[in-house]
Parts: sequence; C-alpha cells; structure tokens
Amino acid sequence: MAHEGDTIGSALAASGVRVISRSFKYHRPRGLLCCSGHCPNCLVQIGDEPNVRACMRPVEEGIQVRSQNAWPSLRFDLLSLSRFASRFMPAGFYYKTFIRPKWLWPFYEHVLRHAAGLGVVDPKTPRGKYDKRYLHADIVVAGGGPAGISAAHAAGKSGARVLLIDENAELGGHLRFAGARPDSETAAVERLRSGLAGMDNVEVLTNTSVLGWYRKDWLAAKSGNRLFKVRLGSLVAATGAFERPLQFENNDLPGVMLGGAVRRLLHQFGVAAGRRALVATANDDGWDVASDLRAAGVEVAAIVDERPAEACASPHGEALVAQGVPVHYEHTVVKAVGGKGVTAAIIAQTASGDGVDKGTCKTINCDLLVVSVGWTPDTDLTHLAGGKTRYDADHAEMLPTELPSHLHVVGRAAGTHELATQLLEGAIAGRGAAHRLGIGPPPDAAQAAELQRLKSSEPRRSSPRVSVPGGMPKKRFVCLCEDVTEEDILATIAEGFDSMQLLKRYSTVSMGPCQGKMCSMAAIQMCARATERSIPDTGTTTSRPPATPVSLGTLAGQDMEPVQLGALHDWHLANGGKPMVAGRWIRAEHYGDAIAEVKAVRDAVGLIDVSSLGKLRLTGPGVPDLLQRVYINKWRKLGVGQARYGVMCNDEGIVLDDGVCARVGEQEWYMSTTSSGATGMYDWMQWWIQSGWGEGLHLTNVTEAFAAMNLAGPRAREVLGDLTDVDLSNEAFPYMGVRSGVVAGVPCQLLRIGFTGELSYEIHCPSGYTVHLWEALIAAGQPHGIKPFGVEAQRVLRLEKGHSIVGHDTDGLTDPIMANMEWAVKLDKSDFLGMRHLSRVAEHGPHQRLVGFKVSSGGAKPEEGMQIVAASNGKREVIGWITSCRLSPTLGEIIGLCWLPAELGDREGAEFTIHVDGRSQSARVWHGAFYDPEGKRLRT
Amino acid sequence: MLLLTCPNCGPRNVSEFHFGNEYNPRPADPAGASEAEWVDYLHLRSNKVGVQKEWWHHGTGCGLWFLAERHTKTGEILRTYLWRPDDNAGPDSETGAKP
Amino acid sequence: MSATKPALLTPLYGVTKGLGARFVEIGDGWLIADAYTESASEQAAARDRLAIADVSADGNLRIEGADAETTLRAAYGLPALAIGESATVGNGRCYRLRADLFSVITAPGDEESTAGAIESAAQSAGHRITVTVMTHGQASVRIIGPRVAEFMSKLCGLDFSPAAFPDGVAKRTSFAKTAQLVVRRDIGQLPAFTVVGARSSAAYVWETILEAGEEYGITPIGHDALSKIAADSTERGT
Amino acid sequence: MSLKLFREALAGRQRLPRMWRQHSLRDSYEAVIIGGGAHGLACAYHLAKDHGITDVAVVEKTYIGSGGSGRNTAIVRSNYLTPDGVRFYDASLKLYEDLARDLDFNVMLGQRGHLTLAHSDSSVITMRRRAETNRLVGVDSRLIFPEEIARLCPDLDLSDRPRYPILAALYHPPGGIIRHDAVVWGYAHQADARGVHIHQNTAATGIDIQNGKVIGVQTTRGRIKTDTVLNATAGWGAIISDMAGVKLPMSTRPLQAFVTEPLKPFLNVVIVSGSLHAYVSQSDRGELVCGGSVDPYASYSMNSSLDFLETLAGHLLALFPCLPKVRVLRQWAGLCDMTPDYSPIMGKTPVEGFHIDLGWGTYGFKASPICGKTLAELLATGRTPDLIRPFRLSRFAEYDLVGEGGAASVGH
Ligand SMILES: Cc1cc2nc3c(=O)[nH]c(=O)nc-3n(C[C@H](O)[C@H](O)[C@H](O)COP(=O)(O)OP(=O)(O)OC[C@H]3O[C@@H](n4cnc5c(N)ncnc54)[C@H](O)[C@@H]3O)c2cc1C
Ligand SMILES: NC(=O)c1ccc[n+]([C@@H]2O[C@H](COP(=O)([O-])OP(=O)(O)OC[C@H]3O[C@@H](n4cnc5c(N)ncnc54)[C@H](O)[C@@H]3O)[C@@H](O)[C@H]2O)c1
Ligand SMILES: Cc1cc2nc3c(=O)[nH]c(=O)nc-3n(C[C@H](O)[C@H](O)[C@H](O)COP(=O)(O)O)c2cc1C
Ligand SMILES: [Zn+2]
Repeated sequence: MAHEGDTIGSALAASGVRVISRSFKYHRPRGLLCCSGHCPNCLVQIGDEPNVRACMRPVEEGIQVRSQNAWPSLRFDLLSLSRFASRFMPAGFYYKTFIRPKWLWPFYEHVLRHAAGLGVVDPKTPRGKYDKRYLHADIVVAGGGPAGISAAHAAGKSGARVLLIDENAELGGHLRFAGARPDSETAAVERLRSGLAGMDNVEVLTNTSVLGWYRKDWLAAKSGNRLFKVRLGSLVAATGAFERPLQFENNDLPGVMLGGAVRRLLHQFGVAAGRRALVATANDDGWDVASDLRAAGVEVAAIVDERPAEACASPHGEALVAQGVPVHYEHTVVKAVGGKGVTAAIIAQTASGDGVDKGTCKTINCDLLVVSVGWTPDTDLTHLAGGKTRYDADHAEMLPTELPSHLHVVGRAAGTHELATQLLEGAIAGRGAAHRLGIGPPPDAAQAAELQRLKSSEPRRSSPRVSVPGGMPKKRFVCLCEDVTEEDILATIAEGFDSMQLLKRYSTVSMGPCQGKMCSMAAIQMCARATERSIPDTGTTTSRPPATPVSLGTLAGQDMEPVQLGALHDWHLANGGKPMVAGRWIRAEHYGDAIAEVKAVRDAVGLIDVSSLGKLRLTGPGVPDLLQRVYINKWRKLGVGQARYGVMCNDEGIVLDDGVCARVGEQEWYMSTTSSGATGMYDWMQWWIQSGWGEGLHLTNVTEAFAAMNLAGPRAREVLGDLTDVDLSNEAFPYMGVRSGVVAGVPCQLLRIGFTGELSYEIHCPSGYTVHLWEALIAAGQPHGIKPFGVEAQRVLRLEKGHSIVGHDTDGLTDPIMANMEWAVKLDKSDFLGMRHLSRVAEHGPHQRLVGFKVSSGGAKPEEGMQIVAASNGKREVIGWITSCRLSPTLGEIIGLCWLPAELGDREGAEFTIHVDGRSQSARVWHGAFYDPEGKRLRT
Repeated sequence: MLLLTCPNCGPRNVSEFHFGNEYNPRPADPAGASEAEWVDYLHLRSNKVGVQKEWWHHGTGCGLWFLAERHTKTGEILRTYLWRPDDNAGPDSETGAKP
Repeated sequence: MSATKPALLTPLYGVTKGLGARFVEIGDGWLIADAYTESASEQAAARDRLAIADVSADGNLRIEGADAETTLRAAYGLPALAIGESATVGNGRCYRLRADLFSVITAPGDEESTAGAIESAAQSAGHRITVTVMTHGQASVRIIGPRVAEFMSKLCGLDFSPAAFPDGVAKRTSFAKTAQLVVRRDIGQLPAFTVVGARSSAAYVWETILEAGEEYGITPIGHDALSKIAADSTERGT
Repeated sequence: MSLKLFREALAGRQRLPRMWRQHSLRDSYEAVIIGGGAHGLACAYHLAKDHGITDVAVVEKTYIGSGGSGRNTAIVRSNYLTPDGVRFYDASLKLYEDLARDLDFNVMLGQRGHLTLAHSDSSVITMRRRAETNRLVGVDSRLIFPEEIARLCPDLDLSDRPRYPILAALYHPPGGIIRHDAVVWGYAHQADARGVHIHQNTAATGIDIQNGKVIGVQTTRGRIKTDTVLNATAGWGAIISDMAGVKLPMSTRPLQAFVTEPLKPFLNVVIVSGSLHAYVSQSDRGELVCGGSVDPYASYSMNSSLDFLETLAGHLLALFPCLPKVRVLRQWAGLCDMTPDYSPIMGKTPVEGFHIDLGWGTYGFKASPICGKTLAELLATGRTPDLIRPFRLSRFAEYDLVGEGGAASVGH
C-alpha cells in the first residue's frame, strides 16, 4: 500500500484513513491538516516513540503506529463523550470548579490527569545512540527554498563559509510540490542549486531542522539523532511561511485541509485527498490547488473566493471556469458539515467587515474542504535571533522589522511571495551578510532599489478575515492543540485576560505542540478586535526555542559523564574493593570487612590509597608570604624536611580546606589538599596569586603526577624499612618530618603524617610507578599481616582520634573556632584570609561548637544527620546534630562528633539528648581524642 | 553561547570559563577598614543592569584569571584584560586608560 | 632495595590490555601497547580511516616563569612564538601556552635530561623559572586519519579548519567535557592530533573517543604501527 | 460541576465578571507594592483582608505574573534544613492547602509527594538531617531507600551505576506542584474585589525619599505619594532598592526550565537530584516540567540557552534512561535574586517606610502565601513578625546568616 518515499501521513491518506488522532480536551476526531509537520492533528505513537508527526515520518518496514489520546481505540473513544459536555468546559473551566470540598480534588485531579496528555512513554525504551557535532560558518542560511538557495549561492560566490540547512530531504522548499511552474522559473532555481554543488565553501545539510539561534551567534540544528552546534557570523532566515487556517464552525473536521497540504499529497506522494473538493480561498494559490486537483481527476465542487471576480487573476481562472467549475465570488465557508469527516460545506456571501449574509447560505456536498486563505510568515527564527515583527495591514501579515545586523530575513518569511523577487531578495541578503563580515563586495544599490519596488507592488495573498460569524463560536477552533475555540478566547478576554500573554496563559491558546504556528495570528487578531486595540498594542507572546520539538536524546547526545580513576583502580576492583563515588573520583570504600581493616591498622599495619588528595608544588622565595596569607596558621619558621598541618579560610572566616604542607627544599614546598578541594583550592590560590599575591613564586598543580598511599600501623616502619635505605628511626625521621628517597626502586617523597593516629608514612611517588610500589608494599607487609584499607576504615580510625573532616563535619557556615580548630588560628599574624572575622569570633566566642561525644553505654547508635534536642518551656528545641558517628571497634563504644551550643559543648562530660528514631538517647560531651589522647603512638 | 575573549587564548566559548563574580577588591588594610566597609566587601553587591566589571577564570584553558567588562542585560562584552595593581584602586580607576 | 626494575604503566595500560594489546617497553621502562592485531592493518587504519594510539609515555615538561622564554632561547635558540605556536627544542617540541608558560613534549625518557638542561641554562643566567616534569600526570593519545579534523569537532568546539588550526599549534580547551591540550601534529601529509590531559580521565576520554569515532571506523593502533607511519613520512619527506 | 460555572455557561460571555479591573492611577495611596508577582499580590490581598487596608496600589511593569511567579516550575514543599526555614515554609504550605477555598479559585495544588535523591553518602547524611529536623518541627518527611523509591517512581534508574547511584531519597509526602499562574490570578482577583488597585504596564522608576523616609514612588504613569512601600520585584529587586539607595547582598542569576510535549501520566511525584542539578514533575496537562541549576553567570537577560537544554537533557536521561524519545516543546528563563545563604531577605531597611521582600532566588514561589501574610502584618503594624525575623537584612552585618545552602540550592 505504502509508496516508496511515503510518509505515514501520506500512506494513511492513500488508504482512505481520515481520522488520525483525537483532540486534547474534547477528544474530537482530527485528520491531516497541514501535512508539513506544523499542526498537531497527525501526532501518533510509533512503537516507543510518542508524539510523532505522521505527515513527516517516512514509512518503514514493520513500524507500529498507534493513535494517541484515545482509549481503547481510535474509533470508539470513550472520552470523546466529554464532547457533549463542552458547553460547560470553557477555557480555564478547572479554575472555577472542583474547589470544594477540599478532599475531593485529588480524585478530580486524577481524572483530569488521565484525560490529558498525548503519547505514552514506554519504560523499556533504550537510552539509544545520539551524538553531536560542532560546525563553524560565516553564514548560515536556514531554509532551502528558492530564497534560501539564492542567498546561499550569493554568499558562497562572495567567498564566505556557508551552511545551508533545510528540514526536508531535498532543497527546493515549497517548489517541490507546487505543481507545474513556468520553465524559466524552474531553470533559474535549478541553475542556482547546481551552482551550490560546485562550491567548496558551501555545505548543504538536508533533513536538518534549525532549532534556534542563541545568544550569541550560536545556532542549534538537529538531524536524526545528531545535534549540530554552529558558531556563525550571520544568519539568513529563509524559513518560508505556514498556511493559515480559517475559523468557521467545525473547522477542525477531518477533510478540512490547507491548500499546501493538498498539493503536497498530490505532487509529492500522488495522493488525492478527496473525491469531491470545495476550495475556499482568498488568493490565487487556491485556484492553483483547484486546478491541480482537477488535473488529478478530483471533482471540484466549487471555488469559493472572498474576492470579487475582478480581483481574481489566476492564470488558471479561465480554464477552470470554462471546465464548468462553479465559482462563488465574494463568498466564504460558514460551516463544515459531517460527523467523522466532511460531507458538505455551507457557504455564504460575504458582507461588510468579517460578516456574512446569512440569507445566502448554501450547502454544497463535498468530502474535502480546501482552505487557502493566507500565509503566516515563519518568523520564529527571526524573533529568536533578535529581530522584531510588525503587522503589515496592507498584506495582512506579520513582517520582519528592526533586524539586528547579523540577521537577514528573505522569501516568504519576509512576506515575499513572487519567485523572481524571492531570488533577488535572497541574493542581496547573501551578499550583504558576507560583506558585513568583510567578505566580498557589498550588494548592488540599484538591485536593492529594484527589490523594494517589487516588494511593494506584490498583491496581497492573505485575507484579513479571521473568522466567519454565524453558527457556533464554540465550534470554531482557533488552537487545535489545546481545543481552544473562538468562544473561549472571547470569554477569556472578557474576564480581564486581555493582553496576549495573559490570554495565552489562561486559555492555553498556542501552548500545545504547534506552539502557535496555526493559531497565534488568529488569537492576536481576535484579541485586538475584542479589546478595540491595534494589533501592535495587543502585543504578542514570546518566541522561544526550540523552533521544532527536539528529543531529549538528541539534546543529551553521547553519554559523557567524566569519571576520575586512580592508577590503582583496577587493583582495588580485582582485590574486592567496593567502589564508591567521591566527587568525580571512584575510590575503594572497603575490601569486604572494614572492621578487620581498622584492627589491622591498630594492631599491625594497613595501606590506603589516598591518591585523590590534591597535591601542589610551590617554588620560589615568595612562598612563605603566600602561605602566611592563605592559611590561618603560621609558616615562616617551617624548616626544610618539616611538614605542618594547615587550615584555609575565606574572608568570611569559613573553613575552605585543610591539609599538610611540607618544605621539601630551600625554595620548594609540597602542599596537599582534600580530595574534593584539589581543583578548587588550586584555582583559589591562583586567584590571589594572579591578583597581587604572586610575587616571587610559582604554583603548579601536580595532583595527578603523583600517587599517594598511607602505610599506617605499629609495624609500618618494619614494612617500609624492607624497601628503602631512608633512615626511618624516630630520631632521624620524626613525626611531621618529610624525606625523599627510593622505595622499592621508585623515587618517593615520604611524609610522616597520618589521620589514623598510628605510626604512619604517606608515600608519594610518580604516578606511573603506583602499581609497582603498592604491590611491593603489600608484598613486604605480608609477614606483618598487612591489609589494604578503604575510606570507611579511615573514617573510623580518624574518628577514634577525634579528627573532623572538612566538608563532612563542617559546612558552608563553619569557622575554625567553632570547628574546634582554635589552636590553629593565629591572630597575631599581620594579615590572613579570614583574620578579621576570626578576631571577632575569638572575642565574642562562637555560638556553636563541634565536639566529640560518647553514647551512654548500652545506648542505640545515632545515625549521622540525627538531631540533638532539648526541652525548653515544655517544647522540644533542636539544638544541634550529629555529623559523624561509629561504633568504635577499638574502644567498643559508640563515639562521634556533633554540633552543640557552645556553652554546652565546652563542658566536658555534659549530658545531652539525641533524637534517635523517635526516642531519646543520652550522650556525653567528650573533649580530645577518644583513642590515645596523648598521641604517643604516632610519635613512636 | 557567548564568545569570551581570553586575554591569553583569544575568543572561546563561554562554557570554557568559570564566572568569578562582580569585581570586589579586598580592602587594603582589613583590620583598619570600618565595619561598614567590611560588610560591604563581604556581602553587598551592586548587581547592576549595565556594564559590570567582573572576574572570569579560564579553567579549561590557560588557567588565567582575568577581568571582563560585560553588560549584564545584553551580554555584550566590552573588553577583557589581566588584573593589574591599579585595578584595586576602586571603581574610579575604571575610567582610567588601560591597554 | 628490591632488585626488580620497576614497571611504568601508562594510565591506559588497563584499557589497552583489555583490547588485547601486546606491550613493548620504551623510555624509562614504560609499557606501551605495541600492537593489537598486526602492524600493517593498523597502519592502513590510520592512513585510510581513523586511528587512536596511546602515547602517554611521551615526556612532558611544564616551564613557568617570566624568564622562561629567554631561558629557552638561550638553551635551544627558541624562535619568537605567538601563544599556541611551537618550535623544535632538542629532541622535543616546545609549545607556548602563555607569555610565561611553555610545555615541552619530548620522546619517551628524554624529559629528565631536557629538564636538567633547561634548569642549568636558567641557573647560569640567574633566571628564576620552575620546570616540572608532568609526564606521570598526563594521558596522551594520538588521533590520526584523513578526516580527523571533522572527527575532532564531534567532541570539541574549536574550529578545526586548517586556517584556524594549522599544524604545530596547541590549544588548551574543553574536549569531551574535560580540559585537554589539543595539539595538531600531522605525520607528513597525514593529519593528526595529540590530546593531552589529566591521567585520571584517560579511560573515560579513550572510551568516549572510541564511541564517537565508530562512524569513522576508528581503530586502536600500537607503538609499532605509529612509528612505522612516522618513519615512512620522514622518508617520503626527505 | 459547580453551580457557579453552570450559571456562567448559560449566561454567555457578556456577563462574565472581570477578574480585576483597570483604574486610573491615584496620586496617593496608603501603601504601594512594587511588583505584581505572587508575593506582591498576596501582600495586597492580606493587607485588605487581614488589616482592612484597601487603599493600596500594586504597580507591575508589564503583566501580573510576568516575573518568577509566571515562570517557576511550581514546586511547593517545606522540607528545609534549618528549623527557622522549616517552620516558615511549613506555615506557607498550610496556607496553600486552603488557598483554593480562600480565593474561591482552584489553584490545583497536587500534593503527590516530593523526592530529593541522594547520590553519595554525604548527601544521604544531609537528607537524614533534613528529615530529622522536619519531623521535629512536625513536617512529614523521611529518608527512604531504593525499594520504596521504586514503588513511588518505578521508572527511575535504580541500577548500580558508577556515577550518581541512587542511594536514598528524602521523601516529603505533602510536597508537590501547583498551578502557579492561578495563584497569581486568584490573589489579584480577591485583592481587586476588596478595593486594591492593580496597575499593569506601570513601572516604578524612582523612590522619593526625604530625611531618610519614603514619601513617594515615581512610575511610568506618574508620581504617587505614599509613606509605605514594599519592594517585591524578585530578580529586579536590586534595581528598585538602588533607587532607594539600599545596597543588598544579592546577585541576579537567570534560571531556566523547559517543558516536553504532553504525555499520558508517567510521573506522579516530583523528582529532584541536587548532584545532577535536575528536577522534574508532570503537570496536570501532561507535560514534563523540567528544571536545573541557575545559569553559570550573573545576568538580567531572560534569554534561553542551548547549554542548559543539553546539560539538563543529559541529566534527566541519567535519572530516567527511558526518556530519550520524549521531545522538548519549549524552554524559557526567569530571573532569580540569589543571596549568599540561600535564604530570603524580608522586612525593614535603613530607609524608613521602604520594605523589601527579596532574595527569593530559585525557591520563593512556595513562600508566597506566608510572605503575603507576614509582610502585610509588618506594613500594617510596623512590627516584624517572629516568623520572618531570622530573614532580616541586618543579619549580614550581624554575622547571623541562616544557611539553607544544603536544602535550597537546586531544591526549589
Ligand atoms: C525557572 C524558575 C523555576 C522556579 N521554580 C520554583 C519552584 O519550583 N518553587 C518555588 O518555590 N520557586 C521557584 N522559583 C522561584 C520563584 O519563581 C520566585 O522566587 C517567586 O516567583 C518570586 O515571586 P515574586 O512575586 O517575589 O516575584 P516575581 O514573580 O518575579 O514578580 C516580580 C514582579 O516585579 C515586576 N517588576 C520588576 N521591576 C519592576 C518595576 N520597576 N516596576 C514595577 N514592577 C516591576 C516584574 O515585572 C515582576 O512581575 C523558580 C524560578 C524560576 C525562574
Ligand atoms: N502552495 C504552495 O505550494 C506555495 C504557495 C506559496 C508559495 N510557494 C512557493 O514557495 C516558494 C517560497 O520560497 P521560500 O524560500 O521563502 O520558502 P519555502 O517555504 O519554499 O522554503 C522554506 C524552507 O525552509 C524550511 N525550513 C523552515 N524552517 C526551517 C528550520 N527551522 N530548519 C530547517 N529548515 C526549515 C522549510 O521546510 C522549507 O523547505 C516560492 O517559490 C513560492 O512561490 C508555494
Ligand atoms: C509550570 C509551567 C508549565 C508550562 N507549560 C507550558 C506548556 O505546556 N506549553 C507551553 O507552550 N508553555 C509552557 N510553559 C511556558 C510558558 O509558555 C512561558 O514560556 C513561560 O511562562 C515564560 O514566559 P515567556 O516565554 O513569555 O518569557 C510553562 C511554564 C511553566 C512555568
Ligand atoms: Zn585562556
């Protein structure tokens, strides 16, 4: 049945299917209307794809087409019963109903939700393959009709890099289905088109839709599953025009079709849209359609033209009249008659204004009612690219005006309907656009004058008539997407929603899938008329991208979510490491048994991968000054071979990061930051360096150049001693010392620091050696019972030592004094970031304090995030919360860190209440480390 | 997408940069600044419609921080330049000649 | 004190191994994919379609300082370079990234000696510069093929037309949503790019390139094919 | 079907009453509210209803609801982080629950539940902290885990993904969505009915001040004498405050959103992912309403960007891999007045008679009713209600910020 090249729409039309969809609100039957992907009438579900425009989608083997918004089937649509209630469903009816009783609204809402909506999402739809491409062009021409072809040709001739984009499979725009045209015209366009093919600097993208122009000089287009992102100089919008529906009673019946649609079916797909057609028109285009239909063997029941006979100048006129086609001048359609499709039309003589003379009503049988009364220039792109439009009363069209210099609008998008004029207009724009970018000569002034002359002498194509009175305004559909009728529009305006923006939002006109392509113009005209204002005073709605709906898959493109993996990633996975997300890094949370890992570190030795720590190299005589300024503690006296813990704040006194900085040479320092702070702290310091604090120093980010691992536990020294010549004795290499040396053949930096409270060495090596070094340490540690340990064990170990983690126990309002790092705050320095604020806090004391606690024995373990409460005047007040909490395997007690009001937190042993699963759990404040409070173990 | 001209790398898509907020120099002598000046520096912003002097960081590019004068409504970028000590002199220096 | 010579693994070791690579040792002991299938077909892939190779063992130096240019000129006769341009220094190539910042890419294993030479040139002239060996922090891949410029614009927003991005130019930019130094370095007539970025994202970047390159028939190629193509092109060039 | 509607349907359109009337601008009002968004109109309504003050003008630059109130993704909830915040937003939600009756206008509040996803263990902790605070203040909110998440939202990708695994969610049953425009219109209608003048297409251009006190407002339609002004202009708030010489800790950032083509019911609850900067709900009309984080730089432009579409589409697919074929219909942007602590700034300013209701950032729609009520009280009595005291402007000079960063940033 389906032809080669058929679309679903044309195939359905060919097999006589008229009803393709059901409307949004009243579930009225709808059939093909525009046949060019603009109107909502042919939206269908294809397999797992909702809301497909059937008239544009090529037929493929085995596709499954289903109608939408109809249950159980298209023909027997139960919800269409709501049609009979339509007199009670004016625009916004839901705002005034279902208000009381309150408890009933959820039920009403459920019904409403299930009645609305169109296609369905198949939960099994695969993510699919999509991709993107960046393009660069001096000039993009959007629309490949004659005007666009001519513009691209001229710009190409000038030597510009040109991109010509059209959404159809071939260039030619409406010419492709305009039927027979004079040879001279066809030849002129053909010459230009083949000229394009010969130009290297012109690229043609067909089957590609422009989605929008974005500020600034950025254009998006889609083709199949690909998104194009174009950096451009100038845009030539040659997007053509939409044919405009006419508002008469039952104007939404299947069988009412726009002239362009009828021609498209005829010339592109060889489908006659009906057997007996009535053509309602207001310009010569309608006569062309009538002539084409007749040539295809369709009976033309009548041509109904609004204009007087003298004004009708179609070259086909005489022939049609001679062939006996009845013509009704100064007539228009009042009503389409039929149930599921047109069976007749009622016409009447036009009277003054928009009126008709009711006494002249005639019924004419037909199964196709062709409407060809005017055009709406497609000015979406014009608006998106910063241009404006004005209503041209002579042509009854919205035409581009006040265009920015990067934008040209040509062809029917600019209200130019004659082919020769379009070609000239395109050529001038193409040349002008190139010239603006310094490419090629300027357009010829004489030609420009000629264009103005031709444009002003074009006859009017569009009728100023908006709707046809008589019959029922509640059956005159303005917005087909949303089932908004003329009556709705007028009622909405009467209620005070009398500007286009409010009218749109209350009545929902233009808010559906066609985004006003079919209805905006009519709504504006109706609003202007009802409020007795000019069209400019009525205003418009905002044009917004995308110019045509685009799938989330196309926008998302290839699935790209950067992850950072350390050199030991594979090792961790192979050895039972459980991956966990830590910022952009994937780290090992544990290797099966975090408690055993803790025990290994406390009793023997463990090894943890801490490569994600930030690592910065600082060189030069200016470094101590910088450290003094960015850290809250002191740095001038740090000797070579020594390391120190440091805290950084901003000027609000908020803790940003902490870490260790070691002096590894006379003029060289090695700083570590937290994993999550690595990039941020580097950028932060660079900011200060590049705005005045950079004298005599260089800062280099070497985070990735070095891996880091911490060997911790009482037997760490023995394990490391097996692999290195460095003197590891407590005297030669004390706590907080730093040494460089070779470990297992690898040049390393050794720091005697750690978070765990045990004797420990943080070993940094060039990243390429990581696996070798790690495996060597594990091997050397075997006799000593070494275990790799993960982030979880590390958290327990540090908690037993009472250490807080920046970003875990602190947040965006924490200063170091409240975080119990008062000892690090050196207010006797001359200046540092945060000093002024911290001086204030030091003077007044903090409100809150981060302190340790122990849960009273036998108590329930609070989870991190649980609240601390106090009773005051019989009310329960939140006074703090738990940031860290674990059952300490070493102590056999539940310990943690929490925020408390300072006066409470500062009292060691003070009792307080944690709200655990609805019950009260008491706990006591603990100061200092829970384990080895004197810190003997890490110093031995 | 705006095209921002890095003083080092030339024009690049704005997505390569990180916005560093309104230019808001730190008082030269924090301890000596009045409470009003200090609160102004810490929190208050002019947030104006018009040309704003602001920080940008070419994070995925050359790593430089620089200043831009950008119109907050039209997006137009008047110029971009590296920080120099006289930029700290305050808003008055905006009228002074710069390269 | 262990006697075994430590193995050096590039950040793409695991990925390339997973693709069936055979390895060869180069430079200071780096294990690098030598071939996945056989050299001839890998060479053909690069010439006719699109190929990707791990070159993370290439030496990489970062030279920073107001005096860096003068130092490099004294040490290697470096010509005046605009930002992004490059020139040969010793066995490597020096790219100017900023007024005060250069990157030198050397043959595998040459970076330490080059760094030493530059540092001593600075010392004798009394210049204060910072030279940092970045080799271990980087992942580098070569992407080669007649349509490579078109391919690059799938993952990167720069203009890759020859006029905008000529051979020998380097730009640090966003590539596949990560920060990378993108270098155009043709092999004779064969267009090619090198993409240098942080080691930790190597697997992600590699896999992203492979997926995006599918439509071009992208093929991973080894050290052997890469050196043969390079050797061929120098022969033909001379 | 209500009787009222039935009558209207029979009466025909001529007799439909206007929702609000047009007036000529008087040369003086007891109070002038600048900004015809939900906040300004709610305040006007409460001034009239609670305090009998009806000599009030609301001046609106374009049409009512043209600002954030007509652009927001309509999420209402009260599961904030600080007790002050939770109490405040809860009071607002309670007012919303009866708003349809109060205004005799269906604002279509759909309380079908709100889920904030946690993708890392640190965000699990934040969610638990919120749930715990919420419950202590009496707000229904709890931490739920994948099994229950799957029941509420079966199409979320709950598989063991490398990046952004879904570990838990903060579930807030009374959270949901509302028909945002209806709130604006309903307030306007009832304020108008009580005598408030709503002046559309009337922009404030200056604030007249004498001896540190407000004496009037200049507008594009003339000068108004008044000693009481409320600046409720959200994204434009700094411009109006600047007219009064009041500098604020605020930066205006665009926030964007998009809708898809309408679909049959697919998503019952609101889904928010802070780490992915994405949130989505399905409106009663069937579109998926989707939003993300604020634009990456300050701006007063309401243009849309492609970057936003691309990023958000990617993140939505990370949550719902089955949506690639669903199409985006329209995108738009609004302006957000961001503060450093993600909390609003409400109340008096150093200029006597000049009040502000700003700093609403990306989350202020849900606060409209309570803001209207409390600010009306302040304007009428000169006393700052306790509920809004934590949000006073002077907190910045007093170093007493509120700190909702953990709950408001992308939470809406
Ligand atoms: C995309 C988006 C999504 C959002 N999502 C949510 C959400 O899900 N939940 C939530 O709670 N919040 C959300 N918000 C935030 C919320 O929209 C705002 O905080 C809230 O609407 C502010 O209301 P308002 O009445 O104070 O201001 P607005 O509604 O912005 O009203 C201010 C009014 O002042 C007018 N005005 C400006 N200048 C002048 C002048 N000179 N003279 C006269 N009038 C003037 C404007 O035209 C405007 O109408 C979102 C915001 C955006 C942009
Ligand atoms: N009944 C008819 O068929 C009919 C009626 C009037 C005029 N015409 C003829 O059509 C021609 C008009 O030429 P024109 O160039 O101004 O308009 P056009 O309509 O011929 O060409 C515009 C082209 O741009 C495409 N397009 C529109 N928006 C696009 C987007 N966002 N992205 C990609 N492509 C997009 C359209 O699909 C179309 O192919 C004239 O020859 C005129 O006589 C035909
Ligand atoms: C919650 C919500 C739902 C919306 N749904 C739709 C819709 O279904 N169709 C539509 O065209 N626009 C929809 N919009 C967008 C509006 O049309 C409009 O773009 C938005 O209010 C901003 O106004 P502007 O585009 O005039 O600047 C919606 C907006 C919001 C806030
Ligand atoms: Zn740069």
